[in-house]
Amino acid sequence: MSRNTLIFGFGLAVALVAGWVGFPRALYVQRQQPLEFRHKTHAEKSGIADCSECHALREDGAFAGIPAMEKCAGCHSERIGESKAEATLVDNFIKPGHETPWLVYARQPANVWFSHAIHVKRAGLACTECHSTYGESDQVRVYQVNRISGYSRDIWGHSISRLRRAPHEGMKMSDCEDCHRRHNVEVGCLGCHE
Amino acid sequence: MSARYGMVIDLDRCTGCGSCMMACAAENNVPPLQQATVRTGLTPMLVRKVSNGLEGAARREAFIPIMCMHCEHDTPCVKVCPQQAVEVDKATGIVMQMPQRCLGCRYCMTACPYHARYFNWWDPSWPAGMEKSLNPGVAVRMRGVVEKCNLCHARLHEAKEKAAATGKREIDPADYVPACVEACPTGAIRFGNLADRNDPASQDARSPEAFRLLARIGTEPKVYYKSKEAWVRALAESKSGHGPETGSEVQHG
Amino acid sequence: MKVTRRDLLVWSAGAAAGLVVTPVPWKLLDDSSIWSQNWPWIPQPTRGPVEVKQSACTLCPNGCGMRLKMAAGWPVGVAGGSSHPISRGALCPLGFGAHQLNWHPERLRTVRRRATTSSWSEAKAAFAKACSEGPVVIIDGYPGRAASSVLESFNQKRNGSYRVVLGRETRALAPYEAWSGVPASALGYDLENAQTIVSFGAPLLDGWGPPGRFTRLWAERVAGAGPQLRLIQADGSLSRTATRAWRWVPVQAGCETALAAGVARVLLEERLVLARGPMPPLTLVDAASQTGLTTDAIRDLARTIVAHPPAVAIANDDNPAIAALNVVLGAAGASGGIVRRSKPATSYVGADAAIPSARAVLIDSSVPWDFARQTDAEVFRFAAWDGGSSKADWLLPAPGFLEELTDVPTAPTSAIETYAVAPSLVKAPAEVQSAAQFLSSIDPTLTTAEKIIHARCEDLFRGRIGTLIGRDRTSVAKLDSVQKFEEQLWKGAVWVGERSRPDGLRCELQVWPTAATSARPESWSATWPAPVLPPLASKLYKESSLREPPERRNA
Amino acid sequence: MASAVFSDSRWIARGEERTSLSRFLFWLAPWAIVLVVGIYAAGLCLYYGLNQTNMDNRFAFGLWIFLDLGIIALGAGAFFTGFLVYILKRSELRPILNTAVVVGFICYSGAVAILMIDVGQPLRAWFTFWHPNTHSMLTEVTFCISCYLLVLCLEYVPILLRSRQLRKLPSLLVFEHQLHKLVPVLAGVGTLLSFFHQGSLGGLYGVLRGRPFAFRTGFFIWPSTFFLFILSAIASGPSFLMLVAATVEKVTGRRFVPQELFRRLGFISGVLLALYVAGKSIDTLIWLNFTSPSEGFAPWQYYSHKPFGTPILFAEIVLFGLLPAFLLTYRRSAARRGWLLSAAALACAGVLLNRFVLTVQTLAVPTLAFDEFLQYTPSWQEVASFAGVIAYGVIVYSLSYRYLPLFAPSRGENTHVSGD
Repeated sequence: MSRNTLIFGFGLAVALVAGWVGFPRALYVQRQQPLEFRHKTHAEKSGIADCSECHALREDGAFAGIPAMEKCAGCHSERIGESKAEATLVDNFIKPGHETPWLVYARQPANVWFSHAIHVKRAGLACTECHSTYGESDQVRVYQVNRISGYSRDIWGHSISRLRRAPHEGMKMSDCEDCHRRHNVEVGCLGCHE
Repeated sequence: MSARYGMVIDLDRCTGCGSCMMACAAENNVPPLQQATVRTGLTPMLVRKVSNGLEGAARREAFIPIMCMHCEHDTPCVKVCPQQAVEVDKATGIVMQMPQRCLGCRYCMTACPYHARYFNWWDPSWPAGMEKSLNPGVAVRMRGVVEKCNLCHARLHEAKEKAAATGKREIDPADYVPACVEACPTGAIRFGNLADRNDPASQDARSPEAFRLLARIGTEPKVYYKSKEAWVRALAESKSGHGPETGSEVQHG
Repeated sequence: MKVTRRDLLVWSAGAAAGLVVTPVPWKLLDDSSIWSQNWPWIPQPTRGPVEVKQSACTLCPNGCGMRLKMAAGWPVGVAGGSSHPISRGALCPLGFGAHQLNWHPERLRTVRRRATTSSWSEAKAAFAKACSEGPVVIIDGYPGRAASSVLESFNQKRNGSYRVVLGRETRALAPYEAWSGVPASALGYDLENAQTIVSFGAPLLDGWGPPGRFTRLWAERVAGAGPQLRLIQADGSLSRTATRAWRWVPVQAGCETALAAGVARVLLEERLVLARGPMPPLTLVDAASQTGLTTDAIRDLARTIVAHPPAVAIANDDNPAIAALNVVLGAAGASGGIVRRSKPATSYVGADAAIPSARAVLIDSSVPWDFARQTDAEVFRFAAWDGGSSKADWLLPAPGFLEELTDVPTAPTSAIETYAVAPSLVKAPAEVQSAAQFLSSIDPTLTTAEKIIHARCEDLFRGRIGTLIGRDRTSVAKLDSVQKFEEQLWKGAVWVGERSRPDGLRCELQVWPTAATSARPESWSATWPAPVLPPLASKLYKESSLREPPERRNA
Repeated sequence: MASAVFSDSRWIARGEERTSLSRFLFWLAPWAIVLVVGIYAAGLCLYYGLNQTNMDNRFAFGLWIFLDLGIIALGAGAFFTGFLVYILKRSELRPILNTAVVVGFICYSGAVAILMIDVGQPLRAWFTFWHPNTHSMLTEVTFCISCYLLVLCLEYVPILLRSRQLRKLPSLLVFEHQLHKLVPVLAGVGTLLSFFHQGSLGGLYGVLRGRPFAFRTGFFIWPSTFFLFILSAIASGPSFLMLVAATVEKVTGRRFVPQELFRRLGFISGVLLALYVAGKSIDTLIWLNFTSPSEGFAPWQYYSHKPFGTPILFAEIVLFGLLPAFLLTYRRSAARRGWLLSAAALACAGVLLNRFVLTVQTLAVPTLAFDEFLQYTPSWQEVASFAGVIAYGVIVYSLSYRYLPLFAPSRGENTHVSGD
């Protein structure tokens, strides 16, 4: 019997390790951003105080997202630094006029309708409410994509169990619902889906 | 405040041109599948031709646009869906179908007396390159789910966002007009908030010429029809109202 | 130690027990369902800034105002341009799918010489050679455009002939041209002021002139706003227009001529009209027997027609009997009848006249696909889409929907002059070229369509008459520069001339004309000039019983 | 069992004599082929989607739903026999008990399998458990059927464990013993679950306010069809068991079930059937005269469409209802095996017809004034997967019969007692 118990325990242990350690590594693919970008530096050097200076709302309320190339070209039309990233930016993107193929951490699928205008202008949420303090970071994070769903890992959140999540971690529907519940905002399915 | 969006369709003004169907399909990214038939097609807005069953000079015909009636009272489809993929929105009264939640059991289709629900029998597909022309406000439905008229919800989204951007709480009614209403060349479809008694639509809905299909089933549809002709108003009742020879000209099979 | 089968069993039991308390089964369950919500093989709309553009539909000569929703530079939605004075926010059903046409599977993208693939240079060489060897006939389906005058002027130099395929509505006006000398292209129907309209099989509510014009007018009058409009439809079958008409006169198909004659006779005999016209040879009894109506019915009809003047008769084709009825009614050249538009116009030679022996025939993409004339000349056919079974020697890919700058002249049947511009909003495939561009590249001395449009704008601006109707109405006289004028046009505004003078048309008619055979009424899909339907339209025709999908034009 | 390549005698229960393996395989072969074709057809439906079927927007439910309702009704014998034996202590029914469990297991697992093909998005079927809509009859059905299938598995295990080879493992013997203590509890739970989902299956249609042919009023939230379905299911269940047992006896040419037991089953079936017919008739009268006129539907219009004329109603109530009820209960006819079995067959046909009418006619009958009566013929893929399920049933039952002492409960009990 004890032999059985041992073998049983062995199987149990293997499964636990595989499931908690191996599985997350296998599930997510890591991708590098096309450019090295430092929010911090931009805030300090060019004195950009507010997120909306680059991540603006259009007049119809739609969110512009990551600024287009000409915004960057405003300052970076020529190299204004020695870093390798600077060179790539100017030579590979600005000069030939290509948009930078950023990997968007917070990208929701096509069936989700999220209005920044409503959440920022009407509800008055701070950017950090959902995007945490990424605006102050001084390097780009590694982008991780789920092999099966194709979602960015930020949607599920980095804690695989979702049990001990950082306050602004996770952008699943349940997270939206929690926040709506907290602020007792009631929206139907199609309030946030297309 | 909560609205109850609805429509009044003046059948005397419907020429059966089909603009509403086209506008609806284009707005809602309905795939132009060639395999589909009259029985397996996707027509969230469907104009049907009806007649008074007589021949010769006495014959009369009319056209009835059929779409989701957005039933108000124990909405058949909402009640039967096992996993809450359908719901009546409290704020708008719109019966919402959520393709991403739907498991495709089609129970709601058997529940709907108006046959206003459609199943995606095929994977959606477009001729090469045509996906560029898809409406960005509407997600494409995948194979194996049920869909129906959501009252051009993408347009409601835009209206809401616009309102928020301009610091208003309520949307401007002019910003939210469903595609079929906008497309109708004769203005036969009147869209509005039925809860607001001053709204032209709700006034129309209360006119003696107004009627609703199968109203006696008691689901309180929010799509009204109106006609001056008695035989057209008689279509509100089931077949027992008049002879079984009255029927749409659909050739099935 | 020896591993037995039982050990394996126990081990896997343990593993299974362990797995349940790891994220593996639960996360996989969640991710697989999410995967099923975003299947990679299902196309997704493009993300990008959305903007709205005002323009005009250039697919047929009605030139309805259009509002386009553009995303990331591509048209993603079409609606009627509500400010357009003629189409008034309406489009034909097919127009709502126009933005998808450019990706139609039948889109022409390569030059084709009979069955084989060829090139523009070869096509040019062949056409240039043809021009040098003999006369050339150029056929246009949408006269009055800047592009049309490019085609025309190319021919004038080479004394070739310029022929036009006229729409049903314009053909119906041909008899008046014969009797008055006023070009049919300058005539229109003053429906807005008519009180009684008797249509002889013309599908007034089903594809007659700009869709919005009559349907909107009819709808308003039916709703009771303004005086009641009486629409009488004489039709062989219960057509769509007949179902909605104030009165349907079921006549045997193709005997509109007899009915018109009968009505005219009653009007004249009973002195129901002031205007004098020739007495039709046909007796009332014969008219009755031919139409299958009783003499009383015809009498009653005649009286009903004049009961609410002004009344106008509308033919479905160039049937002179119905034109003659209008002369009798005094509707030719009267308010609420047929009127002459302000601007002077040229008269066109219809392409249905036999094509003179020519070395080459160039057919513009605006000519309906099924237009075919027996000729031994070398045929150069421009088209954006391949309608199949083409007899042309050359099939030349033309720009599709909104892929080239075009101007939009007055719509047929319109009572007032209008002018609009449809800039190229959609990126055209590299391979396409319009007939006008093709000719200019052969004869560089030709003024390009763009220059002509500019010149026309200047004329209109200098003319100082009319109004620009865009978001708001501004009279041309108030504009201070032609640039402003053009700028507005490019933004989708429409120039509208002054109201037409009713007395501009006088018809001399001594004897009752002998009638041609009448054509069957056509509907949207039949008058649709593109050889293919928007894929959505063919889908909906198939999945609804709304109407029979037209042959050969399925997507 | 796959290990039995040449001779499987060591797998056959002691004291049981079974035909030669070759003959057994010969019997299985055709069913296996049907099963394979069925699996292929099902694969097509899963891979290409439901366009492989002939269902359409009007006939959103087709052959498969009819199959589900049908076999679940016939499978009711399982819980009902369990109920009679363990709760009502009618131990004379024991000989049929194992068969009842196996049949039940087959019916329910088959139904669930078909359902997984029938839904357009099987990968999301679990949403019903995660976001259940408690007002939906289908939610109730889903929950009860999946739970009851679990119960049936648990009831099937002890039978399985009495396989000659498995009995060699002492630990399993202990396990089986424990399970056996559990069986009465399982029977109770099973009865409760079955009661609800059999009812909900009827409710499924009864609540369709938008389909006046199916819509019924009832007590509280339950339309009358809720109770009629339970009745008809427990009425036909025993009859179906009789048919199965009789077929086995015919095929094997041996007798396991005492004639007395047949007669008792028949009697139970007959009495319940009579009750059902009475209920059904009253319900029909109420529906035709009150429920559906109040919704603006005249009774004649339901039956004005061939082939769904009044004869079907007659068949349902008299031919497949009263008649078998009489034959099953009347002692002279019940004494004759032939009469008894044909009556049982009629009863089963009756419940199938009822399910067919409710699933198909409901959708075929027009609702709108300008609707037309539609017809639907299943595609070969639908038929094949349907046949596949039946083949699956035959195969599973044959294997269970061959390798497990199905009809030897008493001996089973004894050996069991000696086991501890």
